[in-house]
Amino acid sequence: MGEQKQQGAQFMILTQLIFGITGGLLFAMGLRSALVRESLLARIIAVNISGAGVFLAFVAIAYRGLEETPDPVPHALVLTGIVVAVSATALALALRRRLDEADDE
Amino acid sequence: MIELLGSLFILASLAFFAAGSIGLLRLPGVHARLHALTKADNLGLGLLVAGAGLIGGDLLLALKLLLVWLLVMIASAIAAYLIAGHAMNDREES
Amino acid sequence: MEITLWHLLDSLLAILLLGLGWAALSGTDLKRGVVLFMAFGLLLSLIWARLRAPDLALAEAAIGAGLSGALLLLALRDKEKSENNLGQPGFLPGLASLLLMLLLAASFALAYVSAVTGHEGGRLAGLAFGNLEQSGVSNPVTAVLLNFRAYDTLLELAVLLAATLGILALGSERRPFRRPGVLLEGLVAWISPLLVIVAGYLLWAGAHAPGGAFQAGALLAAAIVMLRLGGMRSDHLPGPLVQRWLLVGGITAFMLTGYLASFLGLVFLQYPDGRAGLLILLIESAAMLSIALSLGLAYIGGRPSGWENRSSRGRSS
Amino acid sequence: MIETVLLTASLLLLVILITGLMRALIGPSLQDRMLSIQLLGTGGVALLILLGLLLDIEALVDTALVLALLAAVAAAALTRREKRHD
Repeated sequence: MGEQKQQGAQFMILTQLIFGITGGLLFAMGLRSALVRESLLARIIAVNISGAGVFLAFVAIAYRGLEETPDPVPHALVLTGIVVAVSATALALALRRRLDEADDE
Repeated sequence: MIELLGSLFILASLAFFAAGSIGLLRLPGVHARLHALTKADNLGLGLLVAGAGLIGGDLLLALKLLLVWLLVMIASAIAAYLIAGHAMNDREES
Repeated sequence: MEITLWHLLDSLLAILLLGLGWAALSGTDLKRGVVLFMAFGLLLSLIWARLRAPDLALAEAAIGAGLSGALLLLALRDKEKSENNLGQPGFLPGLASLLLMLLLAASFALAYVSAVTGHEGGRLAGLAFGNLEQSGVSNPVTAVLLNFRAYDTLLELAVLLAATLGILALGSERRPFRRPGVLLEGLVAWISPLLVIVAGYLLWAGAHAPGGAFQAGALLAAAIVMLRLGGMRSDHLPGPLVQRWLLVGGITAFMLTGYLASFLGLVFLQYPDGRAGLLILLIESAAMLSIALSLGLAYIGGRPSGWENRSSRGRSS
Repeated sequence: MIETVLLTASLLLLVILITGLMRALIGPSLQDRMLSIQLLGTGGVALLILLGLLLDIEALVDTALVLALLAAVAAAALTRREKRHD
């Protein structure tokens, strides 16, 4: 029983690692693009992808295996994070539109 | 037995998804791709829903799955029409 | 370490996500970037499902795969001055940023690996599950959001309101769309009521199953987007005064409940025994409407025309 | 046994979807890319149903429903044109 449980834990950790490291890579990739790209729209997309990477790492940490219920605290954080991210994106897009108008005047 | 039948349905559905996917890649022009895609993925999802309903073995679940399939069918038919119309407009305007 | 079919599926999902992210970030065609970003959001929703986070999968399916894509597609119509120069940075800045990226990813990975493989330590999960019965709801994520960490959610609604105020302050709404064809009109006519029904279902289900104010609000916002796409003008929304109240409704309900608790001699935002479930449902209903209108106004793109007509009428009379 | 079948089916489905997504990468037109997203939407619905059975989470069928609804919203958002000034 104990051995089986340990095997289950290793099984879980590998999944956590796969998605967690993917999250880290996405975070770094997005941040780099947000710094080097010139287009504002491309930067907005980049920041979103970067944020998604952080969310992914959070949810991967909450994962507890195929049959266990995961930790609800990171889930709640990420849920509010998703909504904040989309509203921040909307604000950024509105700012971008206003900037273009200001350039025209 | 029922599980076996369900598995067969699900595996068969994959053939349709594959056909849609390959059609999307190989066929020339938006309109031809559209045809391949909508037919294949609706039939594929139908078979998959049937298989999943059999395996799930729960009437309420099966009804929900049926609802999902109907929705996808109607929505993707309309979406395909909209995309086709949009492609035509582009051609006229350019 | 045993590697199974599950890990194969996980790796495939992860590689596809990385590939889509990379493709969306590279390339000079903004349209391509936006469409690939929509695919990225869709895939993310599948990954939340795989990681047993159905609450997140629901929210991402509505927001990541739908709403933010619609917002970005709309933004593609605005022209941008610097679009010609999307290309690669010079050699030195490019190299420096690449190094920075690798460094960041490596340190992130290091911290992550030690967090996952290291000592378990005290985790909050046990605390959350242990107190679930007193929380008034049986869905643990809803319990965390509206009971254990209600402060966070209150402040989150404040952030949402601040962003909406920013959008409203920046200008008036976008031009409405052309009259739709028969087919799109049909689509709008049956899909918008369906979105509203599913939103109501998710709000109600949120107490005991995945769902809640955030998912329901996003779906209601999608209904507003759909009506807008069908040519709806903003004066078909509730009047300006009602809109203002709906926008602050979520926070107001939250604060009033909090003060009610203080008044009854409890801690701010501590729910009275036995009433938690009802109070949570009330707060969630108000929050759902606030979230829906905020995201809907974001798609409309600024102050609805009704808001301005009202003040100009005052001036002319 | 049934778990292996479902898991293999999910894997194959994912490979099929990745193949279809190549169209989103190469385009060339916006409509071509959007078709690819439509395929990912339908395939995503299918994958959610399979994952719902595998992980025994019934709410994933609700997610599939939401995904189907929002895929239609996205397609409509792409194809609409604004009123023109001229």
